[in-house]
Amino acid sequence: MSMNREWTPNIVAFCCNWCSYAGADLAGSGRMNYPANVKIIRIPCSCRLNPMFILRAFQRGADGVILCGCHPGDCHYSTGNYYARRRMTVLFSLLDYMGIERGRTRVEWVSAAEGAKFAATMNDFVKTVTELGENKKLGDLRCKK
Amino acid sequence: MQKIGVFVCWCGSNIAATVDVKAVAEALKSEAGVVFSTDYQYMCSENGQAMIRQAIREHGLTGIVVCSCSPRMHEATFRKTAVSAGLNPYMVEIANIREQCSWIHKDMAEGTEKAIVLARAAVAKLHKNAPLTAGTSPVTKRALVIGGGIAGIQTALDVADAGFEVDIVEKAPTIGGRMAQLDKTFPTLDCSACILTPKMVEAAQHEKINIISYAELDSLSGFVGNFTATIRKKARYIDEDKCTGCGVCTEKCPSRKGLDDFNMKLNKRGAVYIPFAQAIPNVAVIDPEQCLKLRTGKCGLCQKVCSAKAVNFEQKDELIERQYGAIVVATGFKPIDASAFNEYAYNDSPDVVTSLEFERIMNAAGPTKGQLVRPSDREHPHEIVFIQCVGSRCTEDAEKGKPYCSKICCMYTAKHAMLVREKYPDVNVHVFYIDARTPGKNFDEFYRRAVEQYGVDYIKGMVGKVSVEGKKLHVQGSDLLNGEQVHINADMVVLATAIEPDPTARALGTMLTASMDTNDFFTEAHPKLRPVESPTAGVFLSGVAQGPKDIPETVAQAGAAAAKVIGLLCKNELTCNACVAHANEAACNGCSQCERVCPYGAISYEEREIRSPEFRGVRRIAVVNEAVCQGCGACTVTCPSAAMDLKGFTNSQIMSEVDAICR
Amino acid sequence: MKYSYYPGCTLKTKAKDLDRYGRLCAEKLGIILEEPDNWQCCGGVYPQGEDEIATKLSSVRALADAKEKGQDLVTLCSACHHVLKRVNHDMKQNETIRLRANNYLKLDSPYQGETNVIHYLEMLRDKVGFDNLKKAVVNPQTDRKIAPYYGCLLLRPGKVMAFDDPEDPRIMEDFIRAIGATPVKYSQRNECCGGYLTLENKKAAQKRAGAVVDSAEQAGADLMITACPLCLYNLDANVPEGSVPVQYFTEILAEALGVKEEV
Amino acid sequence: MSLTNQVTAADILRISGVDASRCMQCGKCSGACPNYDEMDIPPHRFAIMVRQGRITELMESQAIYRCLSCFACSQRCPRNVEPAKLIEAVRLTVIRQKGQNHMKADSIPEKLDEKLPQQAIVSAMRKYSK
Amino acid sequence: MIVNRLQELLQDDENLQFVGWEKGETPFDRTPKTFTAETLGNLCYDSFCGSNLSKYLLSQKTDKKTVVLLKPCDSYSFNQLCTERRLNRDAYHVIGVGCKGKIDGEKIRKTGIKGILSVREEGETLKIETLYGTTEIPRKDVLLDKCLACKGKEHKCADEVLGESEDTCVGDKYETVAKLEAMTPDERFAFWREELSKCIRCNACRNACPACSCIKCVFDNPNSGVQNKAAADDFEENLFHIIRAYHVAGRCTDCGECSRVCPQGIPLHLLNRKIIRDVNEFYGDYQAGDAIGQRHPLTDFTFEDSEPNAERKGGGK
Repeated sequence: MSMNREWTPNIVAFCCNWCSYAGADLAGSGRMNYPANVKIIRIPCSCRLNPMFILRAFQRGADGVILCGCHPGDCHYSTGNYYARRRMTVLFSLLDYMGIERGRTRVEWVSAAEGAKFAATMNDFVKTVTELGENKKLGDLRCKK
Repeated sequence: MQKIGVFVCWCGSNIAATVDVKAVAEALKSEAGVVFSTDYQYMCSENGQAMIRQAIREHGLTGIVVCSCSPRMHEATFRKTAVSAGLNPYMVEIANIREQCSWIHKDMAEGTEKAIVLARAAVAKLHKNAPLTAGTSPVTKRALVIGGGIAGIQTALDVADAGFEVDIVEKAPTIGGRMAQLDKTFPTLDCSACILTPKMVEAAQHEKINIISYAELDSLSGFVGNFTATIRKKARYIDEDKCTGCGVCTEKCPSRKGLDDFNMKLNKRGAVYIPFAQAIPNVAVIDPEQCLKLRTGKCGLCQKVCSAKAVNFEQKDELIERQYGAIVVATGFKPIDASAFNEYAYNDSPDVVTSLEFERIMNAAGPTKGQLVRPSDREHPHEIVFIQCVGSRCTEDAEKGKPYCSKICCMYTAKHAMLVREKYPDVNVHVFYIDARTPGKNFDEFYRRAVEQYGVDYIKGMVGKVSVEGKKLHVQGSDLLNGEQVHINADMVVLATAIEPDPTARALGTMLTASMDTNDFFTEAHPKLRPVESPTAGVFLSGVAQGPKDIPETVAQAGAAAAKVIGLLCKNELTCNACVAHANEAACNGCSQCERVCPYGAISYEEREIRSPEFRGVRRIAVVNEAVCQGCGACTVTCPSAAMDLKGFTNSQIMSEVDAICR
Repeated sequence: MKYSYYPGCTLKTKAKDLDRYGRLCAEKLGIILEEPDNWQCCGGVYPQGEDEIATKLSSVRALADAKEKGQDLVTLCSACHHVLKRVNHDMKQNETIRLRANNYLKLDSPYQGETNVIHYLEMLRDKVGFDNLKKAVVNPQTDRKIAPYYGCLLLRPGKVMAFDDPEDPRIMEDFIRAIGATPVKYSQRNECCGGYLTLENKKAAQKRAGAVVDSAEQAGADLMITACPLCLYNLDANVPEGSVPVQYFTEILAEALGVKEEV
Repeated sequence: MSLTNQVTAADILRISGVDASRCMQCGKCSGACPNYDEMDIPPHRFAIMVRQGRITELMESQAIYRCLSCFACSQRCPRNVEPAKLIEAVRLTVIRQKGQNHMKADSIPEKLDEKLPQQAIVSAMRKYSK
Repeated sequence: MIVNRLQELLQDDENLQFVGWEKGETPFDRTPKTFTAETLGNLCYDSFCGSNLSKYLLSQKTDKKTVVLLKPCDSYSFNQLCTERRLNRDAYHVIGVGCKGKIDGEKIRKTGIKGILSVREEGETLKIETLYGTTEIPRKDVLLDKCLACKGKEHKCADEVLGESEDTCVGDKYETVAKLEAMTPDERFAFWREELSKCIRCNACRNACPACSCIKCVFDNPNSGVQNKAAADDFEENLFHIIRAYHVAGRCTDCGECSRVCPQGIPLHLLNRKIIRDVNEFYGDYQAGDAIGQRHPLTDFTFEDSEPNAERKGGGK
């Protein structure tokens, strides 16, 4: 990234293939703007999101990580997002407990029809993370010196 | 090391207007492993695809990244292109630089920068890709239909006519279901039995149909094309092959305390009984809860009078195991329990009945031989009040009831009102209704006939209270059109109770891993485009199990489900999903956690000889049935040792994408 | 068995019978009813407005007091029971009301609906047990045909009161059977007697009360019983002379348990 | 004294906590109302008139003082609309305005008789005045 | 008493093997050990047998029927390992041994007593023979931290129970967790950075933890995407403890071995305990290892589960 530009956060968005990735596509075909620093990674289902991916993203310099999946009850695989919901609840709480601000992690349920919600969610998330500033914490949890 | 080719699409100006495609192609050239990178106006065009094919051959590419529109649009296209040039289709990755880049950004520099990152992520992932092959699985050419009502019968007949074996499993002693209990059918008023019983007979006589009555599904394993079902055939204490259905035993049985389910418990029957005259199989059954012989060891009269020697008190439940390629759920409905609605005095007076009870009262084969009499004193009623929407259209947070419209009540109530008026012109009939819902061929005409020709008094409004006052039922309700509270002293009140899925449906849904809505109706794979399929492959939906519907709709859906079943059973084998989970046996602990979260039951365990640095010996290892796995990945995250991974979306593939994006 | 006991103001004045027979019977059944020192009037009618906070506070105080003692709170008067149970439900379920009420009261620990509010009849059914009650009866009321009058406040709204099936209650019938009498079922047993209107619109109250008493009479009752002082008044004072008499259920209970004479 | 403050449907929603738009106008409340004959505006119309913002008409009705608070309407409503809460909310908007107490303390003694329980007075004062 | 009973068992089956503790080199050392009929005399069970034998069982062959001694808290881990099919319940004869809290040798040392030769228990008092004479300290002052969060005296799995147990739990075991939750994110981060920076990646926690029992750890698995031994500031180095805590979520019985064995004294159990507390609060009370065959909360769900974004306790500021 060029140095003279204002700092913008780096956001990784994990989207499930069936609902949220399609919702993101719909936001695109509807030309609904959201910041370019949101990068989407396609996963088959929200339950494919391994906490290690989130930690890795933070450690490699992401400032915020968001997971988007089908609304509870609408999972293509029937139950995946229910597991994801519990996993993320526990993980986010643990990260918060270790001092990683809660605002840097988020889960949103976005259906294939909710292009506008996808764009609005991303705008809001980028805003929240921008306010929190750069995330260095997970990169150096063990480097006190 | 992979040899990767990158192909950046302009998509006319759709991408090129906000992304400097040439710069993207140029930037990617310096990525490790990229040996070729170019851009073109329309990659998906025949020329574009030819360009890809040529590059694959010329540069000996092992994988390609196409920077273009959403993979949901053209992933399949480019996979085919790759295959035609000799590549494995799973060596293709798409960087979505249209929907998720050019279309949402306005600034060229920003768009270009993001497109480069997305392309790099795709390249990074591709480095970890491996060729995948989708497996196949054979198809067992037999269908299982659960439920022997009109829905199940119709599906079975249609599938059997196409030449496939069908088993109908019916939990009652006879097939026929709810339709067998009805008197007349709307809007034609033809006799229900007259149109149903020939179908029952046809099913019974069809060489491809096997009716397993008085039986329920006990357990199920397997997957589309390869289900294994265990069916529990309950002991009926009568040898089905010997019983001639003569009915002598049913007359001689000294116990008369049983409530006749077929007649909605309006009359008593013996412990040995045949549900109704046209039952199929026309064989008696003994109720073990009621039978003196089975309870106390004394009696056995039926056995003595049976000339066919069919009575067998030693009979036990029988388990039948069978393979099926497809399963059809046709479990139907029951009316809700009206006892929660005592504001209508349902518990307080036998003269307050549900519509299905009324149906039996009106039926010539019913408990009153079709005579319209009050259940309390068998006297002829003069004033009948029908109340619609009892327990339908209630909000979730209301005290009781169902949130949906039960769909059939408006029409059957009009039918009841009309039949009463036709047979007994001296009886006044009032119908309290909220909305008269009559969409359907000849439905509104039918309802109007009830009003105009038969003089049925339709009152818009609901009843607030029915009180028992002596022999009369005092009905107090709203007449909204007149702005009055009306009071009617009625002799009978008929409640159009909501319908709900059969209580066995919930457990069945769990067994089939077929999803259900909050009301226990089975969910369709797509509400518009796949209305007769469950999201679980190989499971199909027929009749009210999927949602309230009337007979013509049920029969239509039953036929549609049959067509889907036939489509499946015609195939000799099925292609499976290639992106499936796979357990690394060296790292698998055999801890069963993955099995617990698998929605498809695709994971099982086997004892395997393992030779790894950490372990030598026989160990319990997870094994994924690739024909069943749908590739959601729930197991991969549950696995603490990362032994379970998902092909096409492996841990290292996704990690590489993360690294590339956060670089 | 020890309970907090909220008598309410009517039971201290016009409805002394309801109270003292209730206490005597409890004693006889081995139940200790502890009356808190400074309870205040519940207001006699549940304030349904979401923004009505002050009018709910006296109930919250009584509830918090019982919570402190760790006791269930027993009530006798239908109206008090209704008010306390619904306010308790609000304190449990309605965040705004809970927050605002606690802001007012400034208790040591905020009250969040922890107390279990039970009516005397529920105590008889769920804690004592009607079977045990039956055993304790010394004067079975064998020849009496008693019509229970539930009225509105004990039963509705059913989800909040969770007292009995609001459309088909049986607790008072079971009670009547337990004391040896025959319950008389009649259609108006859970329809309003119009008591709240007695000051505002006496005629309407008389009309409703008449309908209730008529219905009981038609069904062959020789006595009606109730748990509500206002219903008792209405079914007694606002009906024609010579109608079926009405009593507090505690009075007939006292008779059955043989403690009535002690008064 | 006449009603001075303008009351809107939103006020009623806030005070009652009832979303009147959930009402499907089935009339079960009015069918259940034991005091229907005295109600110049029956319960089901409260729901529709609140929705239409016709609050003043409701405030001027007699029904708000004649509701028995028996909750039969709320109990039997299939959509959990709770008309009793709507009626009470309208009544509150009236008596909370200056000079709009429906029942005044000095009018009570003449209505008393020796058996009348406190409950009757307390509740009437709470219902009809501020 | 215990050895007598074990001898009795031998009379029925002389091929039995026994898993218990053996005295080590220092007065406090008790090492998990498998005994045969011949070596059974060396088996020792006293107040220093704090270690959890369940994990040790994983490394032992079960071709012979095994008799294992389990303290009440160990029985949870044993159950959990049976649930995860790592141990076969039928292969063991479980003797629940009484426990009144185990002694922390470190805590004795920290009282300043030097030259310790041996330690004797007399009721609630420890008599410590040193080079310089005998000293006494109250037993309850030097209990292991994990005993202060004792889960109770009941053996959750035992074929027979020998000896009495006592619940040694004092106070609220979530007290420290709550204290941390009450801090600001920056304070919490500072706390954990301070603690985790002490880590020398000796893997003692991983080796001792009965839940962290993978045959091949994810950090040693090249397919996991996280294995990377090379760079010191790399992924696994930094996030090892978070991932470890997460991997045992729902399976950790809160046995406290991780903190007990940590040579750097990092309170690792506070990570696990936070998860346990959260899981109990969000999904209802759950105790891993309560019974064999339980389904743990992260492999389960309800339709009404709360949403991950909701503000939690300690999530503010």
